[in-house]
Amino acid sequence: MNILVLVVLFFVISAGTAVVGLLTTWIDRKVTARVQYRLGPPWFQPFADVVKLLGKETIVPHAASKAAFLISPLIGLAGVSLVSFIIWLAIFDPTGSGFIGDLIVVIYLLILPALAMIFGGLASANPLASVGASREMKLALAYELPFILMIVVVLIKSGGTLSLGGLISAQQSGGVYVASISGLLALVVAILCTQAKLGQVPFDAAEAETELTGGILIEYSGTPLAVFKLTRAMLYLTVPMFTVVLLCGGIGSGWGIPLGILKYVGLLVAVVLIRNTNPRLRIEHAVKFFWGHVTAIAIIAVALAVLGNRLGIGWL
Amino acid sequence: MSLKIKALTKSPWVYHLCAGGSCNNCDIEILDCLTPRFDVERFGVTLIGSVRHADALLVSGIVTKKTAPLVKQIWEQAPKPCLVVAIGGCACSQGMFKDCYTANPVPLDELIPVHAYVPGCPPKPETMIAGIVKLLGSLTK
Amino acid sequence: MIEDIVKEIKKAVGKWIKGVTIKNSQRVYIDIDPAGVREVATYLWKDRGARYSIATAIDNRTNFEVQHHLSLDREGGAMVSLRSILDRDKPSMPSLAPVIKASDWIEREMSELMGIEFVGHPDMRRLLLSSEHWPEGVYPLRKDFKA
Amino acid sequence: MSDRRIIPIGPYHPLQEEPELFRLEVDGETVVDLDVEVGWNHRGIEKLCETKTYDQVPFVVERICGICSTSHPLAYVQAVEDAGNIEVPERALYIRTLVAELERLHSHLLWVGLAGHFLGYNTVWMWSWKYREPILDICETVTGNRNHYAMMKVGGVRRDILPEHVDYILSRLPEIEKFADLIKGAVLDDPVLHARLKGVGVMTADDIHDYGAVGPTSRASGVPGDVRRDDPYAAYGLVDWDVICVPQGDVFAKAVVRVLEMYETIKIIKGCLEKMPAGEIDSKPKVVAPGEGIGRHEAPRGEVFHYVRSDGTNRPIRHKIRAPTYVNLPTYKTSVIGESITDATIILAAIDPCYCCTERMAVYKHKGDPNEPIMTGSDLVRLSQEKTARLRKEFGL
Repeated sequence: MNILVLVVLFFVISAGTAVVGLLTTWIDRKVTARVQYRLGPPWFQPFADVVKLLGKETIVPHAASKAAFLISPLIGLAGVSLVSFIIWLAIFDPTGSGFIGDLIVVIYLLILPALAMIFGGLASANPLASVGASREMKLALAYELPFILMIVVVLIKSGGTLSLGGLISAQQSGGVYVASISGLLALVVAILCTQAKLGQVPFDAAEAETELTGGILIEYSGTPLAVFKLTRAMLYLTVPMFTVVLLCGGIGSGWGIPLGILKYVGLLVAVVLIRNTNPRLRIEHAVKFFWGHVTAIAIIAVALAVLGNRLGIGWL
Repeated sequence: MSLKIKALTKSPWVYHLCAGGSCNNCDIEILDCLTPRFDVERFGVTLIGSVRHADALLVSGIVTKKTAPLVKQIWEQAPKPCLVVAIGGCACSQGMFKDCYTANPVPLDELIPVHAYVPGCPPKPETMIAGIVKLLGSLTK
Repeated sequence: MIEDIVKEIKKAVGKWIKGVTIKNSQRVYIDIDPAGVREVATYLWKDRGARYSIATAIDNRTNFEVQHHLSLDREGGAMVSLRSILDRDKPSMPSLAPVIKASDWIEREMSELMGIEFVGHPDMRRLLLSSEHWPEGVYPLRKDFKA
Repeated sequence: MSDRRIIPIGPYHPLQEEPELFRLEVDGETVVDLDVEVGWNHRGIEKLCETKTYDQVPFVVERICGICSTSHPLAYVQAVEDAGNIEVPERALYIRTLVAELERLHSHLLWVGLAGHFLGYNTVWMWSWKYREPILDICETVTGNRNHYAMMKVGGVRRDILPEHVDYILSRLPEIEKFADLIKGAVLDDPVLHARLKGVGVMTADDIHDYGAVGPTSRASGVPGDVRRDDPYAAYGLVDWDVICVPQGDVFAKAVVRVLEMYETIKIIKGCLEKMPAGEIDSKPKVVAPGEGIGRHEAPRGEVFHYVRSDGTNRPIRHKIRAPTYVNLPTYKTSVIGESITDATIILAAIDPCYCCTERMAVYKHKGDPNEPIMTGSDLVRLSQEKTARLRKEFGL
């Protein structure tokens, strides 16, 4: 593949992710509204929101550090775009020869949106945003540990393959990892981390989108706010998709595609359901929750995976 | 009609600002607009908490001497284009509190620009929705 | 019924009482000496268990009048108003706040809006609307106030 | 190590419809002092009323507060009737009671919704406001407006209740009863709410007496004060109902009082519709004789007090207004101090504060210096919601 094709592909895939991501945020809002006896917004609502924000004035607060304030959202967007590009490429072309990125790259890039939010929040020089940023930081520290452990489970199962395409091929030929106890536990961990990475209830202490004030984003307006919203929407698609790749063998091809989409939708439904049936968790409790329960589950999963590998028992 | 305006009419985020002297009824009717019977989220209207995200300020109540500087400051913090809707008789014309000794000598629409008036005491939620729809309609002309 | 209660009140704190008007079975106005307001109110509030409802300050142009309204919730719900007449030039009377916490805010309010001094109030901070718009000595509820 | 900090809430905060400023002084997790600055909403209505005629004043006092918009005019007209010894036809008394109770019903539902929101149950908020609509429909049908009813006038009421209104009211009441059953079952039996609200913000009967607190705030502390029964007016002495009073004094008790009161209110409405006699609705008084009068009404939040002095002209020479929040608000000092900040919001919300009522008069200056905010009102609400979440988890829900 030459560079030009790659660049074009990158933009097409990023745009596609953004569109589908925005649609999924709509599903989320619609489900919430139906639970509350309301009709909810029309399907194009997230698009209208983003386009509208692009046309608004961008205000940089006096006390804010201007460069950091404006660059932060772009860092987040760049991170999530690259991740989605890598993941989609792996899904569509698992055996592709060109090296674009492996598991390690994805893990790093997925931290970028959270970092961007933290920088943005700190740069806006608003006490509320600072509180939000410090919470986001704590939360990121909290969920990264089990998240990495979850990936370790995948690595043990795959025999150390770091290539996403390799993981997909291996699962498509040798059965999905989730069809084992350790894989199932890893999936639970993955869903909870997804919830936190998406900043969804119960782990939305940092942003508190439903809580009206918006925390970190309180000082953002216009285009940078739109970029943050877009980043969030793309994460909505990308993070669950990453889990699908890691544990459920990707989307597949031909007749496998509807099934693959179903996998993603299943994960999304889990996320939306958790969001709608739980009140917000205090940040300390979120940290304790991730370092305690979730990490414990992840460690058990790792142990089982190692045991399964040693003894050659597939279902462990 | 530009895309920018079109998007604005489809996604007006509103910030609710009680200017001070009010009986609170307009404020409650504004909240009522969000609840199941009226559900303005159908039209993309969302009540937001940061004035930086606002496309429209819904102002209720008379401006008192004490709140006048705050009201002006909040208007200045809003990103433009931003619309101001005066909700209820007090915000439109100072209503019956015009002669109060705490009323700001300058009414709301001389303090900050007001783009639409929704009269009523309090205006019914339907009236508010109609007022906002009319205001948005006037943008697209 | 109400006459009996008035009799008992007279017996307990009669030295401060200047006159009694029983308007009907639920409304009694007792004219008292402002100096004794604390004793009379404490008797009603503490010994008889009356609820301190509120106080009203009235500008009669020739003098000021403060009425403390106490509700005899446990004895038929009659409203007893203790009427104190104050000097027009320098209105001042003892504060009830050290005894009855409920009178804290209303005394501050009366002092702010009517310019009546309450001697012995523990927390008489300047509390007119905002000091920017309301200079000392301007009392909006007085009859001679012009906006 | 002392970790003292000041948390300002307001003056503009998205969760409060009105501007007000609280300053919580916090040591670690515990509230050590509290100050409230009101006055943003002060309009000087008492002065304004002195410039209006007796028939104009009800419209002014109606607009003291949008939720107590029948309570103030009702207390006012009673004060004028007391001052001028004006008779009121019996049918008018029943209509007054009916409208006042409809208002109590929608006010309590509003509180249930907001309390649900503070506790992190947004669905409760949406649902209870959904069921508030039938009551507003009834009000609109009967009085012509959803909120400001303009029913009260000196000597009677302005509009009659027509026979078709009676049928309409009776046809809509079951919806509200159904919802009251739902809350009673789902909310009051919820173990999480028990753990969350019981023993929180306790006020003893002595505190109530000290601060002169009224309404559900006092009835939840075992003080059975209710003007409707202590000093019967309108038709409250003529229909059958009970005062709800529970002894615990905590936030949960206040919720219980309000939910159970909804049943009593429905009972009063039905009683009024049943017993309402035919006849005049207005005695059409021509003058108000010189004198002074006191009018009281048990508003949804407690006793509303109006004092009117007449000198025989067509306007009052003094009109004193005291709203229930004015005496309920200072009880924050006993109920919030010493409690955890996670519980502060719900305790503050538990008295169902109504600042527009209070602020027609009161101003409280803060003494704390305006430190930079470390936490905000929304944080407090969040803390409150998080505590619910924690308890839900403990209870395995």
